[in-house]
Amino acid sequence: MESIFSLVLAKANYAAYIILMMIGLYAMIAKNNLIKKIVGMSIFQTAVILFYVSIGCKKGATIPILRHHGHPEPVGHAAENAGAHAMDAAHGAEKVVAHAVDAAHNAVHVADYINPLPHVLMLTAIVVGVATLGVALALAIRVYNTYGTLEEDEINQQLRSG
Amino acid sequence: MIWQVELIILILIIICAFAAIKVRDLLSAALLLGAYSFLMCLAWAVMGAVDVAFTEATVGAGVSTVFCVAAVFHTTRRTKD
Amino acid sequence: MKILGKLTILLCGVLLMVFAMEFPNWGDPESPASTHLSPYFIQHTMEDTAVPNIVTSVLADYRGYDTMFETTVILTAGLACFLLLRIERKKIPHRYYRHEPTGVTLRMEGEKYPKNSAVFQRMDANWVPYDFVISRTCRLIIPFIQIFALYVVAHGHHSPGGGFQGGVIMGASVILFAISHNLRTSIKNFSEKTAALFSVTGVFIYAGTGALCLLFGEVFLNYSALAPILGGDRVMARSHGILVVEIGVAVAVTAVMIWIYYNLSSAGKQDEGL
Amino acid sequence: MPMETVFSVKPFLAVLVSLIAIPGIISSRSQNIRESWTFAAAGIKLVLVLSMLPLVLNKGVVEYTVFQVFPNLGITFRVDAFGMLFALVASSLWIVTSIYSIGYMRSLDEHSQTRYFCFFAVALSATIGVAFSANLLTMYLFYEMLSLATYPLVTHHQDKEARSSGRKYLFYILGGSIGFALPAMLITYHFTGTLDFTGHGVMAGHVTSGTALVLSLMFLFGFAKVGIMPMHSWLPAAMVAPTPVSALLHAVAVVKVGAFSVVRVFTGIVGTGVLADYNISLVVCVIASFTVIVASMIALSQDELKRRLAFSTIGQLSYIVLGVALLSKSGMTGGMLHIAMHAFGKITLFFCAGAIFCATGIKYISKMKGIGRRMPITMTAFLIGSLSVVGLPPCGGFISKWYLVLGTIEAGHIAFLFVLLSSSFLNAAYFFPVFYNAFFCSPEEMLFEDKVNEAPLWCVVPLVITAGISVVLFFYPQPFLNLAKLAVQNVLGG
Amino acid sequence: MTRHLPALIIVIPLLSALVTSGSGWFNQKAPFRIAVSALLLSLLCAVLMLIQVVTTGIAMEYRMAGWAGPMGIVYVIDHLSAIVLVVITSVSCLNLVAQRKNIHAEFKDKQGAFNALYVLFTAGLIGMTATGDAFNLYVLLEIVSLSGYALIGLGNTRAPLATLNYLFLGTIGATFYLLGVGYLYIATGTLNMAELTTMIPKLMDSGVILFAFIICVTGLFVKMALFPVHGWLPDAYSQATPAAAGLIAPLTTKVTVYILIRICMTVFTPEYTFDHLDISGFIVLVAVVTIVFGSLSALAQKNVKKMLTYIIIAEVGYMVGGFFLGNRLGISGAILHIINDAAMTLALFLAAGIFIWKTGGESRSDLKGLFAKMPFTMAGFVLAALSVVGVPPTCGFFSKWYLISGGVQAGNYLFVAALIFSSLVNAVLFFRLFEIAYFEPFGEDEDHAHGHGNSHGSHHHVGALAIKEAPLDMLVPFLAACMALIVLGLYSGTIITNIIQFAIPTGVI
Repeated sequence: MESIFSLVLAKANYAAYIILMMIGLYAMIAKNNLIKKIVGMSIFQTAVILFYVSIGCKKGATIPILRHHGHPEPVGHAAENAGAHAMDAAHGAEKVVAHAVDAAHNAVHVADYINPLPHVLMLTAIVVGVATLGVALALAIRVYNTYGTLEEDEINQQLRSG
Repeated sequence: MIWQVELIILILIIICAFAAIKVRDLLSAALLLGAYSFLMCLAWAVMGAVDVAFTEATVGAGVSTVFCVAAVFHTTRRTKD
Repeated sequence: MKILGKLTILLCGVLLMVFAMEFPNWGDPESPASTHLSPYFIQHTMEDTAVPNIVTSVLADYRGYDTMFETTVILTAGLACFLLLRIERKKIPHRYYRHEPTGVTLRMEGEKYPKNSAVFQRMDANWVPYDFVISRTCRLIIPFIQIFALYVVAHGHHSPGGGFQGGVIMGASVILFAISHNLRTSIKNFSEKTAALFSVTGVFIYAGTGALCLLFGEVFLNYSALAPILGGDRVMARSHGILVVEIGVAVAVTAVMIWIYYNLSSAGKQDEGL
Repeated sequence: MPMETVFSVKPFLAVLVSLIAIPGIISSRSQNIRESWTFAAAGIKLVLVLSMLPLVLNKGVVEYTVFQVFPNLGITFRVDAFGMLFALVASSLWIVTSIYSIGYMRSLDEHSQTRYFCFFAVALSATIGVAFSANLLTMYLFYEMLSLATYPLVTHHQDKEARSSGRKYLFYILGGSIGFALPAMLITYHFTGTLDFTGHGVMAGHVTSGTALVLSLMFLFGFAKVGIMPMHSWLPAAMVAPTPVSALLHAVAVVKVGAFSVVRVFTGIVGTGVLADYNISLVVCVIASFTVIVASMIALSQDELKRRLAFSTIGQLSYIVLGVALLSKSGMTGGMLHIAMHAFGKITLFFCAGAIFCATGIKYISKMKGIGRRMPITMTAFLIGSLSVVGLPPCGGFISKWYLVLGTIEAGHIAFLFVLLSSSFLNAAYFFPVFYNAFFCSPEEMLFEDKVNEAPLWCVVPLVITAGISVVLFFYPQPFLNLAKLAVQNVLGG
Repeated sequence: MTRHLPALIIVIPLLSALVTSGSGWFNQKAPFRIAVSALLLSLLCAVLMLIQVVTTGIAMEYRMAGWAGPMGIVYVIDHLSAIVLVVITSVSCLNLVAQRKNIHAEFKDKQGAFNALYVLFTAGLIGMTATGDAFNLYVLLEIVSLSGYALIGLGNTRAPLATLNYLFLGTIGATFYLLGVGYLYIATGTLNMAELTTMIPKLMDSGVILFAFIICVTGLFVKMALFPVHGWLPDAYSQATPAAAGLIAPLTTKVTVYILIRICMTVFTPEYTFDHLDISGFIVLVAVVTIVFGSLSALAQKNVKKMLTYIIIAEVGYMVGGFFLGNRLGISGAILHIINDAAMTLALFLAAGIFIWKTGGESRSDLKGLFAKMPFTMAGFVLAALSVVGVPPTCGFFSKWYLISGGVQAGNYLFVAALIFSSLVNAVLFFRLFEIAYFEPFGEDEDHAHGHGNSHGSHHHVGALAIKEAPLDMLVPFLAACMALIVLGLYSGTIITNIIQFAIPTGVI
């Protein structure tokens, strides 16, 4: 019981995103009304965002904003290093390890904070979503102005007959 | 991250999404999409993605819904499915 | 089509589910996503950029290039809506005017319309009487919304938020104004041309900041090159640079949201709207 | 085999010269200037070709690579004996045909003459290109160029008939080259890694017998210009073209390019060894013989003079293929020589047909009664031309046919000897009625209401020249014979 | 300066798009000029980078914002992307110059927005080509898509509906790609293509990676209109205005194929794509179906532009099939065909643009008598058509050569047969057009209303006798594009040995 429960919990987000995605996809493929399709598209995109956000989750961690007081202390040290990072951080993975030791006194524990990268990516995705939505609605309005309807079958009928 | 809350929100999200594509009124669909977005934003806030949640709250639940309503206003509310 | 759609989604869904079983558990701190790249950001954001909000620092600095194009995406959407919808003001067959003193609504046809005067006031075709509560409340809260928007932009370094969210809130405040009053009043205050130019300016602030770094001899978008003009050391210059581009994002997003709304809500006529 | 290889831009220039003339042709304001461009190009081309002749006769080759499009394969020109033979025929006949074209086109007042001369020049470029190409790719390039350049010439009249003929023409030619020749070429390249023409072919040791057979047949049918049955029916259809086009292109350039390509591929790519070892030559011989006989029989039944000539051409082309496929020394010499001999004979015949049409407007043999009395020069030339085609002395055709006959005996395939002989009888049979009608029937009143005389001078001179050359070639075949022998030497060795 | 070229090539168009868009509110002539000069500068950058990459033989790397490797976004200009960049910028530039009159006629007072979107579209393509970051690719893909929707949606009255369908499928494709990137991220924790290359071999057996591959590739297939998901392309492209079609048709599918190649070779490594997964045969089969389907559908079209769009679909089949043959010849052919097909399609669509400009119709019968009226245009059109058919020395022949050789080497004779079949069908298609243009006299029937509801553009229609050659600023770029077909053909050997050869990992034989 316990294991099934934890399994469901462990994968619940993924299941939810798949269901949502399929709802959106279904609406885009099978719905007849253009606005409905657009709604489906929005759901579809948001589902992927849910997926990404779920990737970023980390048990026992908090939001990705550092707890701090005033200015960062090791500024001087960092200032020297900032350029260096930029130049030779190609071996990012090794550096991370090196810095993990190095930065112990920084009191920033990786385990304390949620992975911020997916969040950043998803900000972009949300914006892309609203941009697409805007363009899609603009097109839908134009379609309506031309055919006087938003139902695809009626439009096709008009196209066939005229 | 309280998993009970999250689970409930996820279920509500799915219900909203389902309703949004099932309801036979486009204005309702637009508003349900807004509700969906807002619930989604709650879910993300619970998961700790505060920035994403903030953005979704303003963009998804706010402006997107207004756009949808504006488009429905200029076309029609009627739909067959 | 429906059956095809159902089949497709069933297939896709099952496939996705099967592969989802291989994922690391939800919230697993040991998953590659949590152990490979993100620790770097978490640990170094302070020393690299002096921005405690990791999302902001990654968004506007580490992956600032992405964000520039994200802003461009929004601008593209604005341009697209404009191009697709905007039509020349055609002759409108009839207009409605309200005779203020008597409250009588007149339908006028033909070419000549009374100029907006104190006596005759233009009304939208599907006009609903102003709800006093709504219009006054909106008037009242819009300034607060806008101040909040500014706060969100400015405080993005330390709390959730940033140029994007702030910009959308700012844009939403104008949209709220347009809804609570009417589109024409809003356009009178914030014209379409202004919106277009502001949206361009916003992206230009972002890309221009990046290009400025080129002029200072550093790579594109490396704000630390701007230390001489932004003040502070190279780390603080990054922090300030982030603020500058966030402002650019905010300006662009505000203007584009308004622009898109103008076009969508009036179907491109920019005359009578929602 | 000592061979001197000279690297020179000459072959490329020879190809290019008529292309360079095109802007001149297009921009010319008057007809005379336009035609002088054509003549200038033709003259320069002939001079360029001739200037390489001594070297080639001394067993040398001229090479030039224009573009290296693939690592070991480029657009390369290479002049050897066989190519020289063909180029010589084509470039010398261009001048004659140009003269004839002027007479024909002007007297019939054809439209779009500028276009006509342009594409004529392109076609010639392509022909020389095929003759001088050093590898299959270059040859394919110019082959396609020729197919496309001749389309506007074939359909010059732009009427319904021209349209359907043009369609047929493209269907066979392009269909063959894209559908068969191109894949065959690629498969060859895949197996052998080269497409250069060599003396002994490149396939030996790389392919199995089945593949070799399939590839050979793909080449044979793919180069549909050679008109091997069943890929022949474009040729009679293409006779809708103005006569000079039919003359140069369908008696000389196009069809001979087909024959040349097939011979080149058989000797240079497939290789005589492979042809002999896998018995491919026998299959090809049988197909060619079939074409020879059937085409001659069909020719008998044609009433339109040009169509009859067309079927005659189909039969004669197969002689060339047959001769080469016999793989005996004399047979090959005969086959290669036939390219030249038949060209001069057949072009005379076409010129005559055109001259008759020009002067009287008659196309059908049955209506040519008594025409020999009105147009004695033309019909005498026709007699010489047909003697050459039938293969009787004192005409050049006799020499090539002689070698062919020798070849069958040398190869020990007596059956093909009978094919040749019976075909010769058939040839005689289908030319005989023309003379009979022309010289021995009294003219019908209806047809010669107006005074009908010889065609214009511009038309008559060329046909006299080519008829004369046909006769001269009987007595002095050395230039072509030597080239053919050299070419055979290259292929068979010794 | 050379160091900054990878940034400049995209920053210049981006900034100038902004200026263009702004200047459109003040002046209707400035936008065009700014756009052209920006694209020219971009082209210059691309050429310089190509030269640099070819001479040094080392890929250029540019760290955006100064952050290296997986932390930041890195632009990588290697042989493959350098050549594709040159193609993109030159096609875009040439088309814009050629379409000046069309743009002026169609978008009188929206010059700024149109030109800005045009340049943004190009910038997006440039970015997609140059980027070394899987997510950055998605963002740029969306810029390209959104500006593409706008450009296409501006066409005739049917265009919005076609575009909306394109938008739905395009969004599905892009979102699938995004999802695939997410799967990659979940399995590896990175988004950097170079780092993914090193990590994937360790995870070859992972189902997540497998699914990431499937879903990425599926998304790209939707975007490039491979057979079962091709439906959006013909409608969208044929309804677009000539100016937009001339940009989008040559570039979008080609760049998407480039992305496919990049993803399969750089991210998933050839060992994974060809050896580990046993799907090459299946995808080649799909490509074969695409080729056959595209060719046959093109046969059924009366509308010239629509016919061209089906040819594009067939060509996509060429490239995808050639790539998934998995040998050096096939991949070389696919890459070469990206370049050649861009040039061919550009030439064809420019020709279509000229026809529409001059005759006002886009049906087959509108071509009547054009050989006599516009000999130069038709000569160019013939050249472009021959290139599509695959006649030497035009470039189409050489890429087809490599593709067929690849097919022969892989023993996939079905693919070879499909290519040959498609060449033959293309020959039929174009000669059918030539017949009409050559044999049927001009203006036999005067009404151009051929019942396909094409009202747009008919105002250009002028009297039958007035039609002569197209205006020079349309004709010259068009003929330049046609000459490029021959030049590309003749120098294809150089392109292969100096550029494409280095673009294919040495592991592939």
